[in-house]
Amino acid sequence: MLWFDIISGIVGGLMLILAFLAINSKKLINSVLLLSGLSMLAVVAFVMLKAPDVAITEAVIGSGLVTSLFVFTLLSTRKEAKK
Amino acid sequence: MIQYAAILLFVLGLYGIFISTNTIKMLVSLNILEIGLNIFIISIGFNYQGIAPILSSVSDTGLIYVDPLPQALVLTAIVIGVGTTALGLAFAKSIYQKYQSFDLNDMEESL
Amino acid sequence: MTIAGYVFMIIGGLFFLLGGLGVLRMPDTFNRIQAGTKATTLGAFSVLIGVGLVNFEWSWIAKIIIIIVFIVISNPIGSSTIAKATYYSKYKPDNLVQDDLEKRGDE
Amino acid sequence: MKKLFGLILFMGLGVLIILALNNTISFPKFGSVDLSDRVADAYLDNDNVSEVGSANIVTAIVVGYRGFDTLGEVTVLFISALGVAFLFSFKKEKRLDLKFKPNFMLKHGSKLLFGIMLVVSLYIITHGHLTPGGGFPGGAIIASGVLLLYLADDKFRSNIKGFKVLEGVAGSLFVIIGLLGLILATSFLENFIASGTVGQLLSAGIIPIIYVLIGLKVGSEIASVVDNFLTEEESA
Repeated sequence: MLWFDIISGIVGGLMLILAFLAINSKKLINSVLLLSGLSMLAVVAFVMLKAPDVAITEAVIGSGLVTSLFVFTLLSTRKEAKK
Repeated sequence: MIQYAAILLFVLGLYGIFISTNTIKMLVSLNILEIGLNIFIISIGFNYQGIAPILSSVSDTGLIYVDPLPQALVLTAIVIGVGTTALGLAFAKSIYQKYQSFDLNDMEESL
Repeated sequence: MTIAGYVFMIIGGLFFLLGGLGVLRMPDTFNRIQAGTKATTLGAFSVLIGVGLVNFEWSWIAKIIIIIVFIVISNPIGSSTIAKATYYSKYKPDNLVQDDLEKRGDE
Repeated sequence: MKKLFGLILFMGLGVLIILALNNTISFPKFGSVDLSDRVADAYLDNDNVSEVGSANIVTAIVVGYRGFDTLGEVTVLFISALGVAFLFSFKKEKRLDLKFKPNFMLKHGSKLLFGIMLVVSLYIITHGHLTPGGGFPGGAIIASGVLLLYLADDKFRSNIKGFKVLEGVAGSLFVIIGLLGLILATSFLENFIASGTVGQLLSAGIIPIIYVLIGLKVGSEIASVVDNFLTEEESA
Protein backbone atom coordinates (compact mmCIF):
# COMPACT_ATOMS: atom_id res chain seq x y z
CA MET A 1 0.00 0.00 0.00
CA LEU A 2 2.84 2.37 0.88
CA TRP A 3 4.80 1.39 -2.22
CA PHE A 4 1.74 2.00 -4.35
CA ASP A 5 1.45 5.53 -2.97
CA ILE A 6 5.15 6.27 -3.50
CA ILE A 7 5.27 5.02 -7.10
CA SER A 8 1.96 6.65 -8.00
CA GLY A 9 3.23 9.91 -6.50
CA ILE A 10 6.32 9.74 -8.72
CA VAL A 11 4.23 8.96 -11.84
CA GLY A 12 1.72 11.71 -11.05
CA GLY A 13 4.43 14.29 -10.40
CA LEU A 14 6.18 13.43 -13.69
CA MET A 15 2.85 13.72 -15.50
CA LEU A 16 2.23 17.17 -14.02
CA ILE A 17 5.73 18.34 -15.00
CA LEU A 18 5.32 17.01 -18.56
CA ALA A 19 1.88 18.65 -18.89
CA PHE A 20 3.23 22.01 -17.70
CA LEU A 21 6.15 21.80 -20.16
CA ALA A 22 3.81 20.79 -22.99
CA ILE A 23 1.58 23.80 -22.39
CA ASN A 24 4.42 26.29 -22.02
CA SER A 25 6.90 25.12 -24.67
CA LYS A 26 7.68 27.54 -27.50
CA LYS A 27 7.90 25.12 -30.43
CA LEU A 28 4.75 23.25 -31.42
CA ILE A 29 6.52 20.00 -32.27
CA ASN A 30 8.07 19.84 -28.77
CA SER A 31 4.64 20.29 -27.28
CA VAL A 32 3.23 17.40 -29.34
CA LEU A 33 6.07 15.04 -28.42
CA LEU A 34 5.74 15.91 -24.73
CA LEU A 35 2.05 15.02 -25.03
CA SER A 36 3.11 11.62 -26.41
CA GLY A 37 5.37 11.06 -23.39
CA LEU A 38 2.56 12.12 -21.07
CA SER A 39 0.24 9.52 -22.54
CA MET A 40 2.91 6.82 -22.10
CA LEU A 41 2.99 7.74 -18.40
CA ALA A 42 -0.80 7.55 -18.38
CA VAL A 43 -0.46 3.94 -19.57
CA VAL A 44 1.67 3.22 -16.49
CA ALA A 45 -0.99 4.84 -14.31
CA PHE A 46 -3.75 2.73 -15.89
CA VAL A 47 -1.78 -0.47 -15.31
CA MET A 48 -1.26 0.51 -11.67
CA LEU A 49 -4.99 1.13 -11.29
CA LYS A 50 -5.70 -2.44 -12.52
CA ALA A 51 -7.26 -1.49 -15.86
CA PRO A 52 -5.45 -3.55 -18.54
CA ASP A 53 -8.07 -3.00 -21.27
CA VAL A 54 -7.83 0.76 -20.99
CA ALA A 55 -4.03 0.58 -20.81
CA ILE A 56 -3.80 -1.30 -24.14
CA THR A 57 -6.15 1.13 -25.85
CA GLU A 58 -4.34 4.18 -24.52
CA ALA A 59 -0.95 2.72 -25.53
CA VAL A 60 -2.06 2.22 -29.12
CA ILE A 61 -4.06 5.41 -29.55
CA GLY A 62 -2.48 8.00 -27.28
CA SER A 63 1.14 7.46 -28.15
CA GLY A 64 0.77 6.31 -31.75
CA LEU A 65 -2.19 7.58 -33.67
CA VAL A 66 -2.88 10.96 -32.05
CA THR A 67 0.80 11.96 -32.19
CA SER A 68 1.03 11.00 -35.86
CA LEU A 69 -2.09 13.03 -36.69
CA PHE A 70 -0.60 16.12 -34.98
CA VAL A 71 2.71 15.63 -36.77
CA PHE A 72 1.01 15.26 -40.17
CA THR A 73 -0.86 18.51 -39.64
CA LEU A 74 2.34 20.34 -38.73
CA LEU A 75 4.21 18.78 -41.69
CA SER A 76 1.61 19.72 -44.28
CA THR A 77 1.43 23.33 -43.08
CA ARG A 78 5.20 23.74 -42.82
CA LYS A 79 5.62 23.16 -46.52
CA GLU A 80 3.01 25.71 -47.46
CA ALA A 81 4.89 28.31 -45.46
CA LYS A 82 8.03 27.55 -47.41
CA LYS A 83 6.51 28.18 -50.84
CA MET B 1 -2.10 10.30 -4.52
CA ILE B 2 -2.74 9.62 -8.19
CA GLN B 3 -6.28 10.92 -7.81
CA TYR B 4 -4.99 14.36 -6.79
CA ALA B 5 -2.52 14.29 -9.68
CA ALA B 6 -5.39 13.50 -12.05
CA ILE B 7 -7.46 16.44 -10.77
CA LEU B 8 -4.48 18.79 -11.07
CA LEU B 9 -3.85 17.47 -14.61
CA PHE B 10 -7.46 18.26 -15.49
CA VAL B 11 -7.12 21.80 -14.12
CA LEU B 12 -3.81 22.26 -15.93
CA GLY B 13 -5.47 21.29 -19.22
CA LEU B 14 -8.23 23.80 -18.55
CA TYR B 15 -5.57 26.45 -17.86
CA GLY B 16 -3.87 25.59 -21.16
CA ILE B 17 -7.09 25.98 -23.12
CA PHE B 18 -7.75 29.38 -21.56
CA ILE B 19 -4.23 30.79 -21.74
CA SER B 20 -3.01 29.71 -25.20
CA THR B 21 -3.77 31.55 -28.40
CA ASN B 22 -2.54 28.78 -30.70
CA THR B 23 -5.06 26.27 -32.04
CA ILE B 24 -2.62 23.33 -31.94
CA LYS B 25 -1.72 24.24 -28.35
CA MET B 26 -5.41 24.29 -27.48
CA LEU B 27 -5.85 20.78 -28.88
CA VAL B 28 -2.80 19.56 -26.91
CA SER B 29 -4.35 21.05 -23.76
CA LEU B 30 -7.65 19.36 -24.57
CA ASN B 31 -5.83 16.02 -24.78
CA ILE B 32 -4.14 16.67 -21.42
CA LEU B 33 -7.54 17.43 -19.89
CA GLU B 34 -8.91 14.21 -21.33
CA ILE B 35 -6.07 12.09 -19.90
CA GLY B 36 -6.57 13.60 -16.46
CA LEU B 37 -10.30 13.01 -16.58
CA ASN B 38 -9.84 9.38 -17.68
CA ILE B 39 -7.42 8.64 -14.85
CA PHE B 40 -9.80 10.27 -12.37
CA ILE B 41 -12.80 8.23 -13.54
CA ILE B 42 -10.84 4.99 -13.30
CA SER B 43 -9.50 5.86 -9.85
CA ILE B 44 -13.07 6.08 -8.52
CA GLY B 45 -13.42 2.32 -8.75
CA PHE B 46 -10.00 1.35 -7.39
CA ASN B 47 -9.43 -0.90 -4.43
CA TYR B 48 -6.04 -1.63 -2.85
CA GLN B 49 -6.85 -5.33 -2.46
CA GLY B 50 -8.66 -5.62 -5.78
CA ILE B 51 -7.53 -7.44 -8.92
CA ALA B 52 -8.31 -6.69 -12.56
CA PRO B 53 -11.90 -7.66 -13.48
CA ILE B 54 -11.01 -10.71 -15.56
CA LEU B 55 -11.98 -14.17 -14.37
CA SER B 56 -9.21 -16.72 -14.75
CA SER B 57 -9.45 -20.50 -14.37
CA VAL B 58 -8.05 -20.53 -10.83
CA SER B 59 -10.09 -17.65 -9.47
CA ASP B 60 -13.16 -18.48 -7.47
CA THR B 61 -15.40 -16.70 -5.02
CA GLY B 62 -13.86 -14.63 -2.25
CA LEU B 63 -11.69 -12.44 -4.49
CA ILE B 64 -12.17 -8.67 -4.57
CA TYR B 65 -12.31 -7.03 -7.99
CA VAL B 66 -11.94 -3.38 -8.92
CA ASP B 67 -15.04 -1.72 -10.32
CA PRO B 68 -15.34 -2.66 -14.03
CA LEU B 69 -17.96 -0.06 -14.95
CA PRO B 70 -15.66 3.04 -15.06
CA GLN B 71 -13.17 1.06 -17.13
CA ALA B 72 -15.87 0.25 -19.70
CA LEU B 73 -16.87 3.92 -19.88
CA VAL B 74 -13.27 5.13 -20.29
CA LEU B 75 -12.57 2.51 -22.97
CA THR B 76 -15.15 4.10 -25.25
CA ALA B 77 -14.17 7.64 -24.19
CA ILE B 78 -10.58 7.17 -25.39
CA VAL B 79 -11.72 6.07 -28.85
CA ILE B 80 -14.10 9.04 -29.08
CA GLY B 81 -11.14 11.25 -28.11
CA VAL B 82 -9.34 10.24 -31.31
CA GLY B 83 -12.35 11.28 -33.36
CA THR B 84 -12.67 14.68 -31.71
CA THR B 85 -8.93 15.34 -31.94
CA ALA B 86 -8.91 14.44 -35.65
CA LEU B 87 -11.88 16.71 -36.32
CA GLY B 88 -10.23 19.56 -34.39
CA LEU B 89 -7.00 19.12 -36.34
CA ALA B 90 -8.92 19.17 -39.60
CA PHE B 91 -10.51 22.48 -38.55
CA ALA B 92 -7.09 23.84 -37.56
CA LYS B 93 -5.68 22.90 -40.94
CA SER B 94 -8.48 24.55 -42.85
CA ILE B 95 -8.11 27.68 -40.67
CA TYR B 96 -4.40 27.68 -41.53
CA GLN B 97 -5.17 27.49 -45.23
CA LYS B 98 -7.28 30.61 -44.95
CA TYR B 99 -5.17 32.79 -42.63
CA GLN B 100 -1.66 31.26 -43.05
CA SER B 101 -1.28 31.01 -39.29
CA PHE B 102 -2.30 28.90 -36.31
CA ASP B 103 -2.42 31.91 -34.01
CA LEU B 104 -5.75 33.44 -33.09
CA ASN B 105 -4.37 36.98 -32.85
CA ASP B 106 -3.26 36.95 -36.49
CA MET B 107 -6.75 36.02 -37.56
CA GLU B 108 -8.21 39.04 -35.82
CA GLU B 109 -5.99 41.42 -37.78
CA SER B 110 -6.91 40.03 -41.17
CA LEU B 111 -10.61 40.19 -40.50
CA MET C 1 13.72 -22.97 -13.31
CA THR C 2 12.12 -20.07 -11.44
CA ILE C 3 15.45 -18.81 -10.08
CA ALA C 4 16.99 -18.96 -13.57
CA GLY C 5 14.07 -16.93 -14.88
CA TYR C 6 14.55 -14.22 -12.25
CA VAL C 7 18.31 -14.13 -13.00
CA PHE C 8 17.50 -13.55 -16.68
CA MET C 9 15.11 -10.75 -15.73
CA ILE C 10 17.76 -9.04 -13.57
CA ILE C 11 20.28 -9.29 -16.43
CA GLY C 12 17.72 -7.69 -18.75
CA GLY C 13 17.13 -4.86 -16.29
CA LEU C 14 20.90 -4.24 -16.10
CA PHE C 15 21.05 -4.03 -19.87
CA PHE C 16 18.25 -1.46 -19.87
CA LEU C 17 20.09 0.57 -17.19
CA LEU C 18 23.32 0.51 -19.22
CA GLY C 19 21.40 1.54 -22.33
CA GLY C 20 19.91 4.51 -20.52
CA LEU C 21 23.33 5.54 -19.25
CA GLY C 22 24.71 5.20 -22.78
CA VAL C 23 21.99 7.44 -24.22
CA LEU C 24 22.79 10.03 -21.56
CA ARG C 25 26.56 9.91 -21.91
CA MET C 26 27.16 9.49 -25.65
CA PRO C 27 28.18 12.64 -27.52
CA ASP C 28 26.09 12.66 -30.72
CA THR C 29 22.99 11.11 -32.31
CA PHE C 30 24.60 8.18 -34.10
CA ASN C 31 26.38 6.93 -30.99
CA ARG C 32 23.16 7.32 -29.01
CA ILE C 33 21.24 5.19 -31.52
CA GLN C 34 23.90 2.51 -31.22
CA ALA C 35 23.73 2.44 -27.41
CA GLY C 36 19.95 2.49 -27.31
CA THR C 37 19.26 -0.27 -29.81
CA LYS C 38 21.79 -2.73 -28.43
CA ALA C 39 20.42 -2.32 -24.94
CA THR C 40 16.82 -2.63 -26.12
CA THR C 41 17.43 -5.84 -28.05
CA LEU C 42 19.44 -7.66 -25.39
CA GLY C 43 17.43 -6.36 -22.45
CA ALA C 44 14.08 -7.19 -23.96
CA PHE C 45 15.23 -10.67 -24.98
CA SER C 46 16.55 -11.41 -21.49
CA VAL C 47 13.37 -10.19 -19.79
CA LEU C 48 11.18 -12.19 -22.18
CA ILE C 49 13.23 -15.38 -21.75
CA GLY C 50 13.02 -14.89 -17.98
CA VAL C 51 9.23 -14.58 -18.16
CA GLY C 52 9.07 -17.70 -20.30
CA LEU C 53 11.17 -19.69 -17.82
CA VAL C 54 9.06 -18.60 -14.86
CA ASN C 55 5.77 -19.51 -16.61
CA PHE C 56 6.81 -22.58 -18.58
CA GLU C 57 3.68 -23.20 -20.66
CA TRP C 58 3.26 -23.58 -24.40
CA SER C 59 0.78 -20.73 -24.77
CA TRP C 60 3.21 -18.31 -23.10
CA ILE C 61 6.20 -19.52 -25.10
CA ALA C 62 4.39 -19.11 -28.43
CA LYS C 63 3.50 -15.50 -27.58
CA ILE C 64 7.06 -14.79 -26.44
CA ILE C 65 8.46 -16.12 -29.74
CA ILE C 66 6.11 -13.81 -31.68
CA ILE C 67 7.24 -10.82 -29.58
CA ILE C 68 10.92 -11.70 -30.12
CA VAL C 69 10.41 -11.95 -33.91
CA PHE C 70 8.68 -8.56 -33.82
CA ILE C 71 11.60 -6.96 -31.96
CA VAL C 72 14.14 -8.62 -34.28
CA ILE C 73 12.46 -7.11 -37.34
CA SER C 74 11.37 -3.73 -35.99
CA ASN C 75 14.45 -2.62 -34.09
CA PRO C 76 16.97 -2.54 -37.00
CA ILE C 77 14.42 -0.92 -39.30
CA GLY C 78 13.63 1.82 -36.81
CA SER C 79 17.21 2.59 -35.90
CA SER C 80 18.39 2.63 -39.52
CA THR C 81 15.53 4.95 -40.45
CA ILE C 82 16.39 7.33 -37.59
CA ALA C 83 20.05 7.30 -38.64
CA LYS C 84 19.18 8.01 -42.25
CA ALA C 85 16.80 10.82 -41.31
CA THR C 86 19.51 12.33 -39.11
CA TYR C 87 21.96 12.16 -42.01
CA TYR C 88 19.58 13.82 -44.45
CA SER C 89 18.79 16.62 -42.03
CA LYS C 90 22.37 17.86 -42.66
CA TYR C 91 23.55 17.01 -39.17
CA LYS C 92 27.19 15.94 -39.02
CA PRO C 93 29.21 15.20 -35.89
CA ASP C 94 32.40 17.19 -35.37
CA ASN C 95 34.78 14.26 -35.24
CA LEU C 96 33.57 12.52 -38.41
CA VAL C 97 36.53 10.97 -40.22
CA GLN C 98 35.08 9.52 -43.40
CA ASP C 99 31.66 9.97 -45.04
CA ASP C 100 30.92 6.99 -47.26
CA LEU C 101 27.30 7.82 -48.02
CA GLU C 102 28.22 11.14 -49.63
CA LYS C 103 30.33 9.42 -52.27
CA ARG C 104 27.77 6.73 -52.96
CA GLY C 105 24.87 9.14 -53.38
CA ASP C 106 21.23 8.50 -52.64
CA GLU C 107 20.42 4.84 -52.25
CA MET D 1 2.44 38.03 -15.35
CA LYS D 2 -1.00 37.29 -16.71
CA LYS D 3 0.04 33.67 -17.22
CA LEU D 4 1.30 33.34 -13.65
CA PHE D 5 -1.92 34.83 -12.29
CA GLY D 6 -3.94 32.37 -14.41
CA LEU D 7 -1.86 29.43 -13.20
CA ILE D 8 -2.38 30.40 -9.55
CA LEU D 9 -6.11 30.86 -10.17
CA PHE D 10 -6.54 27.46 -11.81
CA MET D 11 -4.39 25.69 -9.19
CA GLY D 12 -6.67 27.23 -6.57
CA LEU D 13 -9.62 25.80 -8.48
CA GLY D 14 -7.98 22.36 -8.43
CA VAL D 15 -7.37 22.57 -4.67
CA LEU D 16 -11.01 23.56 -4.19
CA ILE D 17 -12.15 20.54 -6.24
CA ILE D 18 -9.95 18.24 -4.11
CA LEU D 19 -11.31 19.75 -0.87
CA ALA D 20 -14.88 19.49 -2.12
CA LEU D 21 -14.49 15.83 -3.03
CA ASN D 22 -12.66 14.79 0.13
CA ASN D 23 -15.33 15.24 2.75
CA THR D 24 -18.52 13.96 1.17
CA ILE D 25 -20.47 10.84 2.04
CA SER D 26 -21.33 9.91 -1.54
CA PHE D 27 -17.72 10.04 -2.69
CA PRO D 28 -15.64 7.12 -1.34
CA LYS D 29 -12.08 7.38 -0.07
CA PHE D 30 -9.46 6.41 -2.63
CA GLY D 31 -8.55 2.72 -2.56
CA SER D 32 -11.27 1.46 -0.25
CA VAL D 33 -14.27 1.06 -2.54
CA ASP D 34 -17.06 -1.20 -1.44
CA LEU D 35 -18.68 -2.76 -4.49
CA SER D 36 -21.68 -4.17 -2.62
CA ASP D 37 -23.66 -0.94 -2.94
CA ARG D 38 -22.78 -0.30 -6.55
CA VAL D 39 -24.29 -1.55 -9.78
CA ALA D 40 -21.07 -3.41 -10.64
CA ASP D 41 -21.89 -5.93 -7.93
CA ALA D 42 -24.66 -7.31 -10.14
CA TYR D 43 -22.28 -7.63 -13.10
CA LEU D 44 -19.75 -9.55 -11.01
CA ASP D 45 -22.36 -11.95 -9.65
CA ASN D 46 -21.56 -15.59 -10.43
CA ASP D 47 -24.94 -16.42 -11.96
CA ASN D 48 -24.81 -13.40 -14.22
CA VAL D 49 -21.28 -14.24 -15.39
CA SER D 50 -22.25 -17.78 -16.34
CA GLU D 51 -25.30 -16.39 -18.14
CA VAL D 52 -23.34 -13.89 -20.20
CA GLY D 53 -20.35 -16.23 -20.60
CA SER D 54 -17.59 -13.65 -20.93
CA ALA D 55 -14.56 -14.02 -18.66
CA ASN D 56 -13.57 -10.39 -19.18
CA ILE D 57 -16.16 -8.38 -17.28
CA VAL D 58 -15.27 -5.13 -19.07
CA THR D 59 -16.13 -6.76 -22.39
CA ALA D 60 -19.35 -8.09 -20.90
CA ILE D 61 -20.32 -4.55 -19.93
CA VAL D 62 -19.20 -2.86 -23.16
CA VAL D 63 -20.87 -5.30 -25.56
CA GLY D 64 -23.34 -7.22 -23.46
CA TYR D 65 -25.00 -5.00 -20.89
CA ARG D 66 -24.39 -1.68 -22.62
CA GLY D 67 -24.35 -2.70 -26.27
CA PHE D 68 -26.72 0.09 -27.22
CA ASP D 69 -24.27 2.67 -25.78
CA THR D 70 -21.51 1.13 -27.86
CA LEU D 71 -23.64 1.44 -31.00
CA GLY D 72 -24.03 5.15 -30.28
CA GLU D 73 -20.31 5.51 -29.60
CA VAL D 74 -19.39 3.90 -32.91
CA THR D 75 -21.83 6.29 -34.58
CA VAL D 76 -20.04 9.27 -32.98
CA LEU D 77 -16.74 8.00 -34.36
CA PHE D 78 -18.36 7.55 -37.78
CA ILE D 79 -19.67 11.12 -37.76
CA SER D 80 -16.30 12.57 -36.83
CA ALA D 81 -14.60 10.55 -39.60
CA LEU D 82 -17.24 11.87 -41.99
CA GLY D 83 -16.50 15.44 -40.87
CA VAL D 84 -12.78 14.97 -41.45
CA ALA D 85 -13.45 13.56 -44.92
CA PHE D 86 -15.74 16.52 -45.63
CA LEU D 87 -13.11 19.09 -44.65
CA PHE D 88 -10.39 17.39 -46.69
CA SER D 89 -12.35 16.87 -49.88
CA PHE D 90 -10.58 18.52 -52.80
CA LYS D 91 -11.29 18.46 -56.51
CA LYS D 92 -7.89 17.08 -57.46
CA GLU D 93 -6.03 15.43 -54.64
CA LYS D 94 -2.64 13.85 -54.35
CA ARG D 95 -0.58 12.11 -51.71
CA LEU D 96 1.27 14.38 -49.27
CA ASP D 97 4.93 14.41 -50.28
CA LEU D 98 7.07 13.60 -47.26
CA LYS D 99 10.35 14.20 -49.18
CA PHE D 100 11.84 10.99 -47.93
CA LYS D 101 13.29 8.27 -50.11
CA PRO D 102 12.75 4.86 -48.48
CA ASN D 103 15.54 2.37 -48.90
CA PHE D 104 15.19 -1.34 -49.63
CA MET D 105 15.27 -2.44 -46.00
CA LEU D 106 12.52 -0.07 -44.88
CA LYS D 107 10.24 -0.90 -47.81
CA HIS D 108 10.34 -4.67 -47.41
CA GLY D 109 10.81 -4.91 -43.65
CA SER D 110 7.73 -2.80 -43.04
CA LYS D 111 5.62 -5.23 -45.09
CA LEU D 112 6.83 -8.07 -42.84
CA LEU D 113 5.98 -5.98 -39.78
CA PHE D 114 2.53 -5.25 -41.21
CA GLY D 115 1.84 -9.00 -41.35
CA ILE D 116 2.83 -9.47 -37.72
CA MET D 117 0.72 -6.49 -36.64
CA LEU D 118 -2.29 -7.86 -38.50
CA VAL D 119 -1.93 -11.26 -36.79
CA VAL D 120 -1.57 -9.63 -33.36
CA SER D 121 -4.60 -7.43 -33.93
CA LEU D 122 -6.71 -10.40 -35.05
CA TYR D 123 -5.62 -12.28 -31.92
CA ILE D 124 -6.53 -9.33 -29.70
CA ILE D 125 -9.93 -8.88 -31.37
CA THR D 126 -10.98 -12.54 -31.31
CA HIS D 127 -9.84 -13.06 -27.70
CA GLY D 128 -11.61 -9.94 -26.47
CA HIS D 129 -13.91 -11.91 -24.18
CA LEU D 130 -11.09 -13.89 -22.55
CA THR D 131 -8.07 -11.58 -22.19
CA PRO D 132 -7.56 -7.79 -22.02
CA GLY D 133 -8.19 -6.14 -25.35
CA GLY D 134 -11.00 -6.47 -27.81
CA GLY D 135 -12.45 -4.58 -30.71
CA PHE D 136 -11.35 -1.04 -29.88
CA PRO D 137 -7.60 -1.65 -29.34
CA GLY D 138 -7.50 -4.29 -32.10
CA GLY D 139 -9.04 -1.91 -34.62
CA ALA D 140 -6.60 0.79 -33.57
CA ILE D 141 -3.71 -1.66 -34.13
CA ILE D 142 -5.01 -2.37 -37.66
CA ALA D 143 -5.09 1.38 -38.30
CA SER D 144 -1.51 1.77 -37.02
CA GLY D 145 -0.42 -0.99 -39.40
CA VAL D 146 -1.93 0.94 -42.29
CA LEU D 147 -0.16 4.07 -40.97
CA LEU D 148 3.15 2.15 -41.00
CA LEU D 149 2.61 1.27 -44.67
CA TYR D 150 1.90 4.93 -45.44
CA LEU D 151 5.09 6.06 -43.69
CA ALA D 152 7.33 3.39 -45.20
CA ASP D 153 6.39 3.97 -48.83
CA ASP D 154 6.08 7.47 -50.25
CA LYS D 155 3.87 6.38 -53.13
CA PHE D 156 1.46 4.18 -51.16
CA ARG D 157 -2.28 4.87 -51.30
CA SER D 158 -4.63 2.41 -49.70
CA ASN D 159 -7.94 1.44 -51.25
CA ILE D 160 -10.06 4.06 -49.52
CA LYS D 161 -13.31 2.98 -51.16
CA GLY D 162 -12.76 -0.56 -49.90
CA PHE D 163 -12.42 0.84 -46.37
CA LYS D 164 -15.68 2.73 -46.74
CA VAL D 165 -17.48 -0.42 -47.94
CA LEU D 166 -16.01 -2.50 -45.10
CA GLU D 167 -17.08 0.10 -42.56
CA GLY D 168 -20.62 0.23 -43.91
CA VAL D 169 -20.96 -3.56 -44.01
CA ALA D 170 -19.66 -3.96 -40.45
CA GLY D 171 -21.95 -1.22 -39.12
CA SER D 172 -25.04 -2.65 -40.81
CA LEU D 173 -24.24 -6.17 -39.60
CA PHE D 174 -24.06 -4.78 -36.06
CA VAL D 175 -27.57 -3.36 -36.40
CA ILE D 176 -28.85 -6.53 -38.12
CA ILE D 177 -27.59 -8.70 -35.24
CA GLY D 178 -29.35 -6.33 -32.84
CA LEU D 179 -32.59 -6.68 -34.81
CA LEU D 180 -32.20 -10.48 -34.84
CA GLY D 181 -32.09 -10.27 -31.05
CA LEU D 182 -35.35 -8.34 -31.21
CA ILE D 183 -36.95 -11.03 -33.38
CA LEU D 184 -35.55 -14.24 -31.89
CA ALA D 185 -35.45 -13.07 -28.28
CA THR D 186 -37.25 -10.21 -26.58
CA SER D 187 -35.17 -7.04 -26.90
CA PHE D 188 -32.66 -5.23 -29.10
CA LEU D 189 -29.10 -6.69 -29.02
CA GLU D 190 -30.13 -9.53 -26.73
CA ASN D 191 -28.00 -12.65 -26.67
CA PHE D 192 -29.82 -15.29 -28.75
CA ILE D 193 -26.99 -17.84 -29.10
CA ALA D 194 -26.34 -20.23 -26.24
CA SER D 195 -23.34 -19.03 -24.21
CA GLY D 196 -21.03 -21.99 -23.61
CA THR D 197 -18.70 -22.53 -20.69
CA VAL D 198 -16.86 -19.49 -19.40
CA GLY D 199 -13.25 -19.34 -20.57
CA GLN D 200 -13.47 -21.11 -23.91
CA LEU D 201 -12.87 -19.41 -27.25
CA LEU D 202 -16.29 -20.33 -28.66
CA SER D 203 -18.41 -18.99 -25.85
CA ALA D 204 -20.26 -15.87 -24.76
CA GLY D 205 -22.89 -15.99 -27.49
CA ILE D 206 -22.96 -12.92 -29.75
CA ILE D 207 -20.26 -10.99 -27.84
CA PRO D 208 -17.26 -12.18 -29.98
CA ILE D 209 -19.20 -11.65 -33.23
CA ILE D 210 -20.12 -8.07 -32.31
CA TYR D 211 -16.59 -7.31 -31.08
CA VAL D 212 -15.10 -8.52 -34.40
CA LEU D 213 -17.51 -6.21 -36.25
CA ILE D 214 -16.60 -3.30 -33.94
CA GLY D 215 -12.91 -3.98 -34.55
CA LEU D 216 -13.34 -3.92 -38.34
CA LYS D 217 -15.43 -0.73 -38.15
CA VAL D 218 -13.05 1.16 -35.85
CA GLY D 219 -9.99 0.05 -37.82
CA SER D 220 -11.38 1.10 -41.20
CA GLU D 221 -12.65 4.42 -39.81
CA ILE D 222 -9.33 5.44 -38.24
CA ALA D 223 -7.43 4.23 -41.33
CA SER D 224 -9.58 6.42 -43.57
CA VAL D 225 -8.96 9.38 -41.22
CA VAL D 226 -5.20 8.76 -41.54
CA ASP D 227 -5.55 8.64 -45.33
CA ASN D 228 -7.45 11.94 -45.28
CA PHE D 229 -4.71 13.60 -43.26
CA LEU D 230 -2.11 12.48 -45.79
CA THR D 231 -3.77 14.03 -48.84
CA GLU D 232 -3.45 17.56 -50.11
CA GLU D 233 -4.78 19.60 -52.96
CA GLU D 234 -2.86 19.35 -56.20
CA SER D 235 -1.62 22.82 -56.91
CA ALA D 236 -0.89 22.31 -60.62
